Amino acid sequence: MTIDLVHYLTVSAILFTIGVLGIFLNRRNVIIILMSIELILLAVNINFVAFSAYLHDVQGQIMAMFVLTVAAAEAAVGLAILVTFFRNRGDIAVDDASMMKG
Amino acid sequence: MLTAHAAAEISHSLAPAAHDAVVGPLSGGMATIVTLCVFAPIVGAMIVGAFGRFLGNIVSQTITTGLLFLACALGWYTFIQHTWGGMADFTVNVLPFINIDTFHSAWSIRVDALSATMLIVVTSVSSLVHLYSWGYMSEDPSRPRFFAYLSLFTFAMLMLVTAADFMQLFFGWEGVGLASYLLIGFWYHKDSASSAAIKAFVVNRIGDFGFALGIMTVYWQFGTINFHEFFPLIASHQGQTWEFLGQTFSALDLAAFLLFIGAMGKSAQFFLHTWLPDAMEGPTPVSALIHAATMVTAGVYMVCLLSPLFEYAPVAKMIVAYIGAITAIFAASIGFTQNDIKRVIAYSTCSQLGYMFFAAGVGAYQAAMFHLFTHAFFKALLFLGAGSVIHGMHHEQDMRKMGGLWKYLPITYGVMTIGTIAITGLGIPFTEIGFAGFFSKDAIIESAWAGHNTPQGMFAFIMGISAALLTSFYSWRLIAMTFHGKKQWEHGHGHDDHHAEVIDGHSTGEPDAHAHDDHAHDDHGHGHDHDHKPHESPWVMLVPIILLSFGAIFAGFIFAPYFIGEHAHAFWGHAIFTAPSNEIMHEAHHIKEVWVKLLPLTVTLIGMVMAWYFYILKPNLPKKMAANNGPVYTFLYNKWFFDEIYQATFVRLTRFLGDVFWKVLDIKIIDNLGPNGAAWAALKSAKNLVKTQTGYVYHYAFAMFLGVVGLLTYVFWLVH
Amino acid sequence: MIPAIPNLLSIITFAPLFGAAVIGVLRLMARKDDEAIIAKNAKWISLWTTLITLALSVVMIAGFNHSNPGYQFEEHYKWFGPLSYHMGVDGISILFVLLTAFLMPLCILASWDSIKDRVTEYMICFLMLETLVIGVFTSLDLFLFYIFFEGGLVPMFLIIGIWGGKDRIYASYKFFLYTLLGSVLMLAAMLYMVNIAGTADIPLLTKFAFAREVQPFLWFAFFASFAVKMPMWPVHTWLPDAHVQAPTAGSVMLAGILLKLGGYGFIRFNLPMFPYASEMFAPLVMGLSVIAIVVTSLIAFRQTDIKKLIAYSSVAHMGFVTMGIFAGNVIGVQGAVFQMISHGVISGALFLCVGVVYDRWHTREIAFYGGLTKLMPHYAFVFLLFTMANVGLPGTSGFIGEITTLVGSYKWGTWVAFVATSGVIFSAVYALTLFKRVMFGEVTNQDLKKYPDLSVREIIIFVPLIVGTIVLGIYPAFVFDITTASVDTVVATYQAVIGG
Amino acid sequence: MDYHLALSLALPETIIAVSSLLILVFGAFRGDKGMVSISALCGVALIAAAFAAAFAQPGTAFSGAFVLDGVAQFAKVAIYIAALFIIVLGQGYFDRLGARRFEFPILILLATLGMSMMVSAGDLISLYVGLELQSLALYVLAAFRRDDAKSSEAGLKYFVLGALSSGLLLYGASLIYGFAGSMNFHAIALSASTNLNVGLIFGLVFLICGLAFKVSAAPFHMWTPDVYEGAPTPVVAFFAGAPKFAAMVLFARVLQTGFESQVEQWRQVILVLAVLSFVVGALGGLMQKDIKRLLAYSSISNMGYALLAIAAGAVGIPALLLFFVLYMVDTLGLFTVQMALSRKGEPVTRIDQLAGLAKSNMPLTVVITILALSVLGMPPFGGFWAKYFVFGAAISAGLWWFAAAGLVASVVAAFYYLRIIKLMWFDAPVGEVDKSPAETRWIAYAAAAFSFPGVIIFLIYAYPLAQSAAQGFGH
Amino acid sequence: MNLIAIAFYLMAAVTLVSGLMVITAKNPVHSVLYLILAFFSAAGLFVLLGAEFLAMLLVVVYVGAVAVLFLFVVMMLDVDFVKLRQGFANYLPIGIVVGAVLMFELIMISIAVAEKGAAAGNQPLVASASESNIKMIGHALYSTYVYLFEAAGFVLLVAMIGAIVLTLRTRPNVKRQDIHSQVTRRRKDAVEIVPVKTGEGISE
Repeated sequence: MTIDLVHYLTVSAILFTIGVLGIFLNRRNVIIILMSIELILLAVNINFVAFSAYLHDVQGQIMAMFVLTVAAAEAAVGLAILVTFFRNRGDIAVDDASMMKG
Repeated sequence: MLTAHAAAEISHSLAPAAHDAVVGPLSGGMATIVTLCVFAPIVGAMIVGAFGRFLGNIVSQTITTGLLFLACALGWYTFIQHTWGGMADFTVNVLPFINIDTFHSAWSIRVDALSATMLIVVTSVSSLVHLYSWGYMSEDPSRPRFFAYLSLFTFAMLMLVTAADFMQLFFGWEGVGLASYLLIGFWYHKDSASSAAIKAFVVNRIGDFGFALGIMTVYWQFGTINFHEFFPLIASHQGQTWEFLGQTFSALDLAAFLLFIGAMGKSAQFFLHTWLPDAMEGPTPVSALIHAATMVTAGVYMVCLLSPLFEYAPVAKMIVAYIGAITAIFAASIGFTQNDIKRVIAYSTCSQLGYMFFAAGVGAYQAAMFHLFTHAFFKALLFLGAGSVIHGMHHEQDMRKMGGLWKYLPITYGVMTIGTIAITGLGIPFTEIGFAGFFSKDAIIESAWAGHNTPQGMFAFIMGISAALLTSFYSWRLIAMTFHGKKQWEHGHGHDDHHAEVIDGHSTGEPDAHAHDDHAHDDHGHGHDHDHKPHESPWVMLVPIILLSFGAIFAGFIFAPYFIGEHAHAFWGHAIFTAPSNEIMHEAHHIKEVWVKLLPLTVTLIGMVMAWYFYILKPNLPKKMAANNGPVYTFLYNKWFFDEIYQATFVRLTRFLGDVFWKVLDIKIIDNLGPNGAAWAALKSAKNLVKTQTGYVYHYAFAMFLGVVGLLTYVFWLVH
Repeated sequence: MIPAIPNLLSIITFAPLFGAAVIGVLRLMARKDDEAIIAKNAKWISLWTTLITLALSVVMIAGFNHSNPGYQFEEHYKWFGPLSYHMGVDGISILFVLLTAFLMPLCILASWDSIKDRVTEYMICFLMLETLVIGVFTSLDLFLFYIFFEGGLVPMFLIIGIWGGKDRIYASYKFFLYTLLGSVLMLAAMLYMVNIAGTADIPLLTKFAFAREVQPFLWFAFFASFAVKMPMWPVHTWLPDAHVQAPTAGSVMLAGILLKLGGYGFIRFNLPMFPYASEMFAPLVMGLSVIAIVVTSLIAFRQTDIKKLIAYSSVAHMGFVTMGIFAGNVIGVQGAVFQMISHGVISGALFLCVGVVYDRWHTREIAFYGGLTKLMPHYAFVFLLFTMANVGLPGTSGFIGEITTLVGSYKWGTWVAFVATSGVIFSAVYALTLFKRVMFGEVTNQDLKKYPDLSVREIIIFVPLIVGTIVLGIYPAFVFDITTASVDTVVATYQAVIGG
Repeated sequence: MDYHLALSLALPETIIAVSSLLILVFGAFRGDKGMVSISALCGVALIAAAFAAAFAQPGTAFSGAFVLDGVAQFAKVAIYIAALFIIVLGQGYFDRLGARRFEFPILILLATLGMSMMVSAGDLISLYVGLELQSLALYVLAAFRRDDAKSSEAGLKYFVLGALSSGLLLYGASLIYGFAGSMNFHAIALSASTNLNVGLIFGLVFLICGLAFKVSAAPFHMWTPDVYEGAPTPVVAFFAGAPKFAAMVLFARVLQTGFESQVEQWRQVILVLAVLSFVVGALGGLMQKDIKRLLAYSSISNMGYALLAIAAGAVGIPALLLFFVLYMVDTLGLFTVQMALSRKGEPVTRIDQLAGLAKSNMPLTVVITILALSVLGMPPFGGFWAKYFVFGAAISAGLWWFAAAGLVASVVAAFYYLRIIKLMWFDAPVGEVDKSPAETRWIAYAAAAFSFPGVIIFLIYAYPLAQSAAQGFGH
Repeated sequence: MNLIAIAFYLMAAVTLVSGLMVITAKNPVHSVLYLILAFFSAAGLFVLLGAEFLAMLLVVVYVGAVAVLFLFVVMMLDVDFVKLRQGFANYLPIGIVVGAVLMFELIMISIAVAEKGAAAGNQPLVASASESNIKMIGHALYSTYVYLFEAAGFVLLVAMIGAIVLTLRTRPNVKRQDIHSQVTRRRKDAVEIVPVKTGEGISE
């Protein structure tokens, strides 16, 4: 059997779903949530690369590269925000009496 | 049956009416005179109304009374010119009123036989009542107001009778209603007076409701509300139908009937009569002027004025006859159980109005107008006489507490007797000798007989005769109870007074006019002291009564030829229209049955004898009957329970509906479903919505996630 | 000959705003401790501003050509897109301008002593309100109209909310949101019209024939707005609340002018622009009108609060207006216009009457009063006169409005005329009952003896109203002469389209 | 590739990029003390960029990744001016807080750069990069008061959800790319018009979801109230206007350029979002006690209105442009007023603290009244015209019922604006307010004066401008 | 089943399982490690698709930088991880349901795109004889996409500034070594010679 586009896309779809689930199943741990985001971006990247390969087009890979770049930047900023959050709250649980709601 | 050709002929014969001279108010001659006559009272009313406080009582009274006498003189001059001076009918156009599309109305003064007659009736009675009030109201602190109201009323009444179109007629119609309201409620501190005033106004409004609808019906049928334009069109509308409230009616009948409802209200006819007895809460001069002589006859006047319409509206005419006849007997039946002197006369008025209506209903408009004319004199006389009695008795109105007054009030006694003779219609049959009522009332009864081949004619005749019996009985009963018999007023006055009020269920006594003014009270200082004897009224009151008694004696004799006699055709001219088929007046003159001519006198005499028997010979008999409270007596005494029934139905229903519409419909349903409900729903959903805003990131993410899935599913569904 | 003043309409419209601006600037420049002087100045400036506006309106009326059915004193400047600054008056609107200008000085006078708190703001609100209301009647651009129409809500909201009674908050919210809800639908319709017709010019839109199938929607959207404003049953419940809570002058403006915006809108928009829909919905309007006339009259009968009673009676009287308009014949529409003018004077006067006693005893409970005739005879006369006018007694302007609308409606349907005419009975019932309970009877409440009869200021307020009521009642041609040409055009357009 | 042309087209971006680098270096040396001059420099850069944008010639550069057309020019000028005000406000705000940070204006500048890229995006890559550039700067700005727990919580929430939305957007982008075989909008349009497929539309839905988050359209709005409440006020003032404008233009561009042939499909999606937004915005605001949260809901409902303009298609574009300009002025004004108000040094944050303001500070009360009436949509204030344009567009596109629904929702929303007015005018004062800082005062006055009467003049010029700017948009 | 298929399945399975472990692991440190594993295997997938450069980039950037950053933060923050696990199961059922729907839809779309899209029927371009993957990317990146490349630089700049702004703090109370001042310290800065009179001491 041959591996074709659908296979890659399916992997990506599952990975994407896992990433999304990770965000709201890990209701308290922000770090896992950040990692879930990375998973989502990874899933997207698989999509882009797969399409790029099957379309014989470099745009997808360029896009994937930018996604990687941005993902790295996001990770940096996200962790930075997390650190300030931790400093202010002494905890990273996001559901401990959220200060803002309603 | 009228053929089209005949109809055209008639309309042609009526056509001159449309070509009546129309002149400006200041064009000199008669035009200026009638203008002055009509507007003199309002000038007085305005001056006194606005500045009465500064002018003082005497000046105020002089101004209004003087102007009224001026009006009276001018009114008589006009009438004389019209009747004997060969003056043609004309209309004075004073000012345009409403001009929309074809809806044209003007402030104008229509002068013809009808209005000329009414002019003298109104101005004469009014000026005499003005004069009378000098004495009667002499202790009242707000006399300027009273005289202003009286003059205002007179003006409104004159506007009514001289109207050349329905709008002005309506203006006068409601204007007299206003004056009536004001005058009935003149002693505003008395709850019963203000209630009676409201009742009068509201019941009249019910009549006006029909009247207004009638005017609209006329307007949309004929495209005009001007009498001169409207009358010639009527014949050609014969047999046409008109949609009203989803039903199809004969057009002319419908219009006439609706207009007649107005007349019913104003003239206190059966169903809408309840306000009139209560209106006796007003000062007695008011009762004389408004509720006897003038305003209440406006309905009759209108029916006569609209004779061109009623002539072609057989059904409406029939209804008029029935209602009139029923009222005549009904009011008379109540009249002979009442103890309040004014109420007795009030029911008598009601009954007499019934006469006039059934006369008009059978087609004898001239007779109706004639009775109106004579009735004005003798009924005003009776009321003013009663006022004199009341004045003399220190505002006692219960006849059971009078008796034997003839010695103390001889002049009053005399004129009251004249009035009673006049109303009962004593005279010598087959001659031209008799009191006023003799001519007019007999003419009515005879015309009813003339129409006896129709059911309503027969009915009216029987009712008229029966009512004549009752009229005679209660009128003489009044005289007997008041002036003859034992003096009932010398002992236990105060105590009985109180007792009587309880029995009567009404506050019978006119209040002390001065009771609410401490200053005046001190002046007069006698109140209800029982040792104080009744006294004859001052001359200022007696003169008008005496003058009126001349009217009561001679009005019939003098004017019968013009109103109903040989000069009738020339006298009325185009003012009253009788269809060619209507031979009632003619037939009434040529009644062959002698018994018909004798019957009214006979029943009158019977009634007189009965009254004499019961109230002078056996005065205890009626008391026993009253004490027995027999069903008939109770029924009559309580005025057929009309007030109670209306109270229990309409009044309560109005209150109930008002409450339901307000508290249930408006507050509970509309508000709670509408604005409050919407606000509640918005806040409730807002609360729930805000609950989803938990502040937890994963909830938010989940919401987004749901959003994505939802939108995807939606699109999936859209695409497929 | 009166010289023609250029841009007279704009001057009339914005003169009060200018006055408000002057007061505002004075207020901003003043020190805190000058409060009393500022307040005094504000009153005088307002009075003069409104009087000048009135004078200018009179000048305008004097220069108005009665026989011209079109718009006069027009001003037309392009704004942006399809919108323009287009002002003008015809025989219908000019009267409302005059009415507004006429009532305004009276409102200022009525508030002279009774408003003690935040006088400058109060006066500014009233002057703004005057500009906005006059603007409604003078604007000939759809959105200019809408600006003025909606804008009027704000000062009124403030007037009720700041200077109102106990439940002023509820009342002001209800007033604002209710009317806003009505008018947003109108906004939607206006947007549609501009989009379809490519212009927001009212005269042009009147000539534009909207497709039959959209007319019902457009009609209904406009109806929603105007019906709330009128107010028609069953969207009237804001009115009693607003009236009861509003200060006297606020009630006068509300009843005297603001309610008329709805009727004016019907005549200006619904009838000529959507004739098919008007004909189609006429039964609905007629039904609601007669329900209003009867039901609210009965409700008025049961009220214990004077103002509420008069407010309900206003609803009933407005029922005559809608009935007259949708009768769709000349007499009905003429009558409706007249009824609005007349009701403006009468209800304004009645609310001022309530204000007189409220200023003295600070209660509007009917039961509190009784026997005032003895204590305040002048007041009794005034109150009686306006009660009678309210009842529609011939000789007062109230009668003309009622009878003409009734006559008009009779043509449309006898049932309508029948039920509506019965309203005259009920109006007598509630009005006279009110009069009796307040004015008649013995004085049982000793508090009532504390205050004197009408002051000179109050008499000055009432005299013009009395004159207006009587003159219009006896010589309604003052109004009809002016409206005839315009109303004929409106009705002719309508009749031509529906083929009646 | 003609770099000369490309750079002339991208001159505003170039100006901002280069100046941000230079200013950053300058700031690195001067430190926080030099913040005033840094702010001034950033302002100058923005003004220069605005002029460059206003007078640039339309065209396409960088292989279609960069599009400069009328809409982009219009939006850029508006965004730059908005950013300018934010820098001024932020300067004073952080000054008074004693937390001067020279990075603030630079981050604003960089975010503006991102928005610039967004409005000029011609393909999915520049869309994404521009969006992320903007978003990252905004994440940081939201958490900018790092010692404030609320601020960092706001930053965290915004970041997490923003990243998730980026993921959604990217997933959509990948599907579109995979389906159409190109990232360029025109190429996508070509492919979409010939080959309609559910895959493409699903991709579009993901993309829409991602963008909807940026404009805070329901149900992707949940972050908005929390972030508005927590983030520093000048930052929120920025959030509320410029980025949403940029995202909205992007929205319009993607849909109009790339998916014009699928208008029936995406219109449905947009309408769902729009209706949800104005319903949520209207209802949610009813329960709010915090001024900024209230404004958050207000912005949600306003985004619903803007989405109506998007759904209207080509006719909605000028409406969208005008809507945003008018809306940005109102929100800027309202947030400025919030900054202007304090009692005894404590900022006024709750609505009920506004009670009786009419007695203590009349000018600001009038300003708030005008602005509140304006966002309420009361004519003739600016906000009314904003609604006039979008609803007009919606109606001319045949979206009758949605326009009507939006208008009804605006009545519900009116309730909470009225509450502000009511509190200020009707209620008893709760104490004196401090004198407000000069710059906030003047900006507030300016905003109110623009809202009325300025808008009357403004529209005479802006309306034809917006019309011509939107000419040929998406082609 | 060819080698590529085996490789694909292996790596796909590892990617998915480790992805799942990332979100379910009890200890965040383990999560990070699983994340690294996921990236590694995803890089393998990239290689299968002929994107060698991206595969390298993934490993270098993610494993080398991002994952390590995560690890660093996890270690740095003193967090009670057990507590953080609480409530995981609360949303599991609904999460799984909605997740399943999403996954189903995504797969459906994927199939639709693959079958109807522009790439339908294509074979992956694994290795180009003319141009290596890295060369191809480089060529495109520095010519066609130079604008975006620059922009990406700004993205990173923002991230840098952001990270610094948020986390760097100068604590006034903490003593720091200032080499410049140490080096430039002169005698007169440190020592003061005070003439002291005998028997009086220093009054200060």
